[in-house]
Amino acid sequence: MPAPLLVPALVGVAFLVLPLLGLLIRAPWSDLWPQLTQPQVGQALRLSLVSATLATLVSLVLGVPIAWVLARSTLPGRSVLRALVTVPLVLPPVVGGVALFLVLGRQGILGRYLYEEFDYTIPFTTTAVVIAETFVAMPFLVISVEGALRAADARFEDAAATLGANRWTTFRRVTLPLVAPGVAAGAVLCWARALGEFGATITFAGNFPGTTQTMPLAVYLALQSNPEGAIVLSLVLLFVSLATLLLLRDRWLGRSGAPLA
Amino acid sequence: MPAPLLVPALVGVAFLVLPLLGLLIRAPWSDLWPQLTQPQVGQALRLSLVSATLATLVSLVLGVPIAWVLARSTLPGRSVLRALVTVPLVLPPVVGGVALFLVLGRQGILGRYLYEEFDYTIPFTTTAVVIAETFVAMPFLVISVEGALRAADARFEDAAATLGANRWTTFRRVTLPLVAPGVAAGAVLCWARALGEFGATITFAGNFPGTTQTMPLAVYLALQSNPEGAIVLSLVLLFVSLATLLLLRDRWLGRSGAPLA
Amino acid sequence: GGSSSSSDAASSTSAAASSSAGGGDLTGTLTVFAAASLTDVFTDLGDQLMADNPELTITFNFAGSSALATQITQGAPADVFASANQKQMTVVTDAGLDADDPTVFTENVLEIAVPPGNPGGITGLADFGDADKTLAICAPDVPCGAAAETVFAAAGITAQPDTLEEDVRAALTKVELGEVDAALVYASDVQAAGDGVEGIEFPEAEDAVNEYPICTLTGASNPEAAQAFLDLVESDEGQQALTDAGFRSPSN
Amino acid sequence: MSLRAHVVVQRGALLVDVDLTVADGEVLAVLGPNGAGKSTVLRVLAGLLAPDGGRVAIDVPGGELVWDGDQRHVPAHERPLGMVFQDHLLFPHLSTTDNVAFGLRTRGVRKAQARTTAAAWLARVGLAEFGDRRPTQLSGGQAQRAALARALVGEPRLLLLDEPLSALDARTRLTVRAELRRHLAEFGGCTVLVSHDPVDAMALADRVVVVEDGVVVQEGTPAEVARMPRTDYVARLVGLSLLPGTASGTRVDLDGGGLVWTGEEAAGEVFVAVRPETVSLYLARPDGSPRNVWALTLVAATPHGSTVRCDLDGEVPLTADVTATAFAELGLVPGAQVWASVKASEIAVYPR
Amino acid sequence: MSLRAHVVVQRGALLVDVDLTVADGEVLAVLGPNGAGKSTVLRVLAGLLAPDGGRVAIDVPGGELVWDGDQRHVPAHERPLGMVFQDHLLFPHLSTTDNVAFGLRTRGVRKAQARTTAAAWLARVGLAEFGDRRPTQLSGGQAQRAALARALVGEPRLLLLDEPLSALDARTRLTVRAELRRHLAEFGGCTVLVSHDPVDAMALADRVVVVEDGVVVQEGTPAEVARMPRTDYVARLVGLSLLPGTASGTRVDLDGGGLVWTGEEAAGEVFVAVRPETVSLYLARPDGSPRNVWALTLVAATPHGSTVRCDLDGEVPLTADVTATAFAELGLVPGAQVWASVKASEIAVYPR
Ligand SMILES: Nc1ncnc2c1ncn2[C@@H]1O[C@H](COP(=O)(O)OP(=O)(O)OP(=O)(O)O)[C@@H](O)[C@H]1O
Ligand SMILES: Nc1ncnc2c1ncn2[C@@H]1O[C@H](COP(=O)(O)OP(=O)(O)OP(=O)(O)O)[C@@H](O)[C@H]1O
Ligand SMILES: [Mg+2]
Ligand SMILES: [Mg+2]
Repeated sequence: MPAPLLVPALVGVAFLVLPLLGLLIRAPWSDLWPQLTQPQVGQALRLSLVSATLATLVSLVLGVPIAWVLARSTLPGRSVLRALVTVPLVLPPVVGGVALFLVLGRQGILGRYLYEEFDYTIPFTTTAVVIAETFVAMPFLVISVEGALRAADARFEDAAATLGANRWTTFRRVTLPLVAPGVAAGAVLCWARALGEFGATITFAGNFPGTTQTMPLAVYLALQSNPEGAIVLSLVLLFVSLATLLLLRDRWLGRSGAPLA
Repeated sequence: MPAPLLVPALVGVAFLVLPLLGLLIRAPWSDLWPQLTQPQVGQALRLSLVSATLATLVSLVLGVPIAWVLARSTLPGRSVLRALVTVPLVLPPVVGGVALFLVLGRQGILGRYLYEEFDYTIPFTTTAVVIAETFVAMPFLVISVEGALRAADARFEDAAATLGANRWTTFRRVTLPLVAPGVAAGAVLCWARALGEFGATITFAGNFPGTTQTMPLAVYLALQSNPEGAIVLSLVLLFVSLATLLLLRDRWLGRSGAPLA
Repeated sequence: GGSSSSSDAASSTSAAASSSAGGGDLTGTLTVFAAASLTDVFTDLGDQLMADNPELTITFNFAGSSALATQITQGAPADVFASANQKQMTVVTDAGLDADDPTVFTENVLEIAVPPGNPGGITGLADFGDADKTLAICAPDVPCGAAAETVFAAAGITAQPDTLEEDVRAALTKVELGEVDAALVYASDVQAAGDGVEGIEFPEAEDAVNEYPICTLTGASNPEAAQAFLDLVESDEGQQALTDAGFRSPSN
Repeated sequence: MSLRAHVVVQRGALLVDVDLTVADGEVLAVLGPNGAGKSTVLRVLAGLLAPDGGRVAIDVPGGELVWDGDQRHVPAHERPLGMVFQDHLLFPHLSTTDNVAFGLRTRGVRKAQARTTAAAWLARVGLAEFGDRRPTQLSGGQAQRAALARALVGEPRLLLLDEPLSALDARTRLTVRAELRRHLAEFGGCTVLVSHDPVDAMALADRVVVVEDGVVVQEGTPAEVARMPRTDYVARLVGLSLLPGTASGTRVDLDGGGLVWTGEEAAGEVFVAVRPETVSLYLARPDGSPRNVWALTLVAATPHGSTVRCDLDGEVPLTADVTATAFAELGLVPGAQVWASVKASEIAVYPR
Repeated sequence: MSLRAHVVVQRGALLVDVDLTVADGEVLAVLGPNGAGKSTVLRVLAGLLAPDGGRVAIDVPGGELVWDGDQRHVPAHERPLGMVFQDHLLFPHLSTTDNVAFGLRTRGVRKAQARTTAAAWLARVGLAEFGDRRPTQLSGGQAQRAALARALVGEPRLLLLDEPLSALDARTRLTVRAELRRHLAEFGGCTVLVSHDPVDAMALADRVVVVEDGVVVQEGTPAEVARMPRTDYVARLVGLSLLPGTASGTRVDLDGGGLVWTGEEAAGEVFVAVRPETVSLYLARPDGSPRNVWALTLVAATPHGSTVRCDLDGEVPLTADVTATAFAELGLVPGAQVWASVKASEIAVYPR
């Protein structure tokens, strides 16, 4: 293995892993069990996983088509569209939460109608958590899937067209499977970003145990009074999400475009 | 263009763009000029751009090799390695900042030596900002580049080997150009994430105008005292970063693996 | 622990008296929006009120006061708002969302927090003018920073901080980790940090007392329970709990 | 269904401008050198490349359906096509069977049924046991056969084949060619076949179009083209030497100098075609009946089964096939001077 | 440098076990049906696939250098190779010139110099004007020629060519083949050439190895292989009909029944080889000198230049080439009964 790759890779891994080691050494392990058995922690963990997963699913449904439009269509405004899609990446999440209020809040552009017609308000519900996470995390999916689509060989799509597949069938049965590793990578990024989402969620959805308090919010609160407990909580979040990723590993690594030998 | 793609794409774009519209409508434009001319804002903006760019460069240097090791090597522990690399994705950023202290702080595992031997401390310096941003943003780069590498056709690397290129040359002259769209996408994600970084930065680097106060920190503080001003500040950050991305557009979209027609 | 904690015998007797005030007939759901620094005290008080009123459910929404103020002005379903400063309460009252005038239910004063053993050898406020020391104070935009500016002005010290923290908690974390020699924080935070930090009181703190206002809101769905919670907080029992957590009773 | 196409398309520096008609049930072979524009024309017919001009239309009951031209461009997937690409393009994420079944599935055939039909087609091209493999696990020739099966399985009305047999080994080529011929004979649609192998073209095509530099240079039945090539490329392809000249009676004065006597009479500008096996070589000037005797130089000699192909240069550039034994006896080496003779009756002459 | 390789590798269900030696300056052709393992062997020789067993070694001054085996595996980039892949694999992100220059650059040649050399090689394969194009903008045949230039430019010691000419048109094939032959003649290294085209193999190779199902079934000079094929595949390839049988004197009893008289005497298990052009067809049993007369059925007839190739079945399965005129006169259709005769002196016989 070439040293110019191996050495930076080792340095990089050390850089990413050592802080975790520091946390592990420092964590008050004796607190672990009491923390874990607190009902609020279980609730927050469950809510985090469920809402991050829902946000990822919504992002896949809405984001993969956006990526396809950016990579494959010939619309004139594509570069502006791409720039707009990256907006939530750069917006500070708290401001993102405020922006969501302006659209979906009770006085928001759209939220007003919901409230007046159906007496329904989105903020401060679990739905709001999913929306806030989706808003913040979806661009990660869009950008990485677009990259994968651009790198993929479009001639296979020609072949599908000659076999009678319209663009939708081609997308579903050829393009998507071909870029599966890219979509998987994008989904992982999106899920992780949603799982760690804090600013937009606490602003737009509030911090109600059981309905909107996700793990990062719980960690934030714990930091106020019990910093060591907060570390334990974040390690719990960490291990659960790593376990999930490791379990899914075989799936998202399934296909590689490379031949076997 | 197929409706099953176009409709979700439109919904998705609306979802991402409407909140921005809300902000634009709501922003107190008359405040814009006074805000912009505040010296602190210029400072914070410059620091944000410089440190996010440096963090992206460091991430490229360290992260692309990690992605390569994950995608191409046959090391036994790769799946664990991949899981470890995703740690900073899920760790709440504030906890990430604490973790950085544990390693690089004055009392940290490594930082202690720096302090005792050279009387140098990393926290509260611009270096600390870059480190915090790199820690949080690098995994985005690694995961998306790994996805791109997996989707790329490894047979071109065989061809390079038969032409006398060792693995390093092959990487530099064949693999990297082939996955350029994926690396570009990863770098954009990394840069945007670094630009928006808040929690780890304020924890590990602190907040001092001119040396460690980046735009997200300035926005957050402004939110406490002057929410409308905060919106203006985040729009400034937004436009500057969008302008940067649009200017770079031609570069990161340069090559497409697809034939021209 | 923090040296500011004090317990006076009078409040503990009145705590027993007020516990019967609830009467156990409150029902429904009560939603309390409270500053994050009140998490532990309010959670305990809430548990107590729920124990007295089995039909009552209390949900808390703890966050930064400014986030809470934004949420309330955006129509959040809140019955009670307890802010960590007057400024964010003003945001709510300016919007006309307060059902009755806010009252100050507790106060907080600044204290110097140093790592255990005081490795930086901090003795008093004057050390904040020493550029060689690593020091954290709050940013002027947040209440503790405004208070810090006031005390430094009063003491005639030009502060030489290394970082302007976005909240007290962030400053305290750095003290706990030994990364700064001292930070200017609230007494209640020193108390909450337990053995992690040591507190040093200083006289100029009285120049910048931070007041916590509380009020019920116009949109309250459960005004009776809201009032009961307010009463509990202002009762001797509530005040004792706050005092135990390092706050102090309003001076007027 | 018959196809009438006038394809005009700019491709880099090359302007392709080709007229094609393929009748119902007809197989048209498109021959031409590398880079002539053959694949480009197929891409236009398939609807994968919008032409810059011209018109592509097919006959349907009750009239004509325009695919390209008149402001229309029917996309590829709405054209009832089967296509074999030059680099096969099997989907890497599907098994061989699923690759072949793909076209049936897009046209609504049930999964089980589609896979059964696909398996039958795989058997026909000799890949019965390879159905579960991924394309990356096939050899080059196996992949090409799978691509052929994939194009044929949907019973397309228009079949576009871009060198469908180039990677096949000699034996398989015979069976696959026979299979393809059987299929094409039954097949009611039109076929356009691009090939470099004249044998494929002759064996499979009803008509041949030769494209060079983007334009049609010759057209006719395989036999006509084989007998009377009109360009050097075609002559090479069918193994003749082509000499342009001017005829008067049985005498032809070649444009490059030199003189040829023919059996038939002709007049004006003509082509003279010489079959390599009719050329005899001698070390000394032969005396005898052949009136055509030329002194030439041996440029190259290539063994070729039991014969040796000799490239000759001089005033009448020729190719000669002589038996390996004869070649050995003559003891020729490149650069040697030889006498070549051809009977006038063996020489074809036809107007330019 | 000479190459000695014993390649053992499992590839899916196929066990490849092939012994090869290539002497200094020698060109070895590897022939074999699709899926025989030819590309697999080349990948092992290139160092791209680690073999499961065997040994690959080359001679160097003062001894032998082991590339595979004895616990060693020298990676591809340390082997002085040039390789043309079956699907060319030009780098899509580089211009044609830069593709060709790539091997020089990796070996430390300066950029300007490398591009000059590359341009010269592109000119030699007829791509002088295409240097600035991307590979996706080349036609199939142009891409293959660029791949060939890329493999040759580095002056490799071992040249591995996997069907380097399959996409070339007839004319280009001649010139590129001639260019390749010229290069190989000057070239001191070893060449292994995989091809389906017997003409390529015969024209370019000094020795031929025939691989079927992963094992070597015949080996020899092109002429030997062409004259005395040992398997059906080889016989087809060189255009002979191969009949195994048992000889006693000039009589051979075929394993499939039937009887053949030969000119030469032989004994024991033998192969009988019949050249298609020596077979004459009759509608009625002919009287005359040929002792070999069989009643057969016409299975298929393929036009083939000026002749028609007839596949015949019966106790002595044969292929016959008859002129198109004769074929037309006989009025044969598939299924017809015919009499075939061959002179005993035209029939080759050699031990199995
Ligand atoms: N995408 C493209 N952009 C520009 N020029 C192209 C493109 N594709 C092909 N060409 C050029 O157009 C010409 C015709 O190419 P085409 O592929 O049609 O040739 P072809 O007749 O199929 O040749 P071959 O027998 O080698 O496959 C060639 O000179 C080629 O270099
Ligand atoms: N990656 C692979 N995994 C498993 N089996 C494979 C793989 N690649 C090829 N094979 C199989 O190994 C056998 C030999 O393949 P190889 O490519 O060596 O054949 P070949 O002789 O080059 O054939 P062709 O003339 O068609 O190119 C084939 O049956 C093929 O299906
Ligand atoms: Mg072509
Ligand atoms: Mg092969």
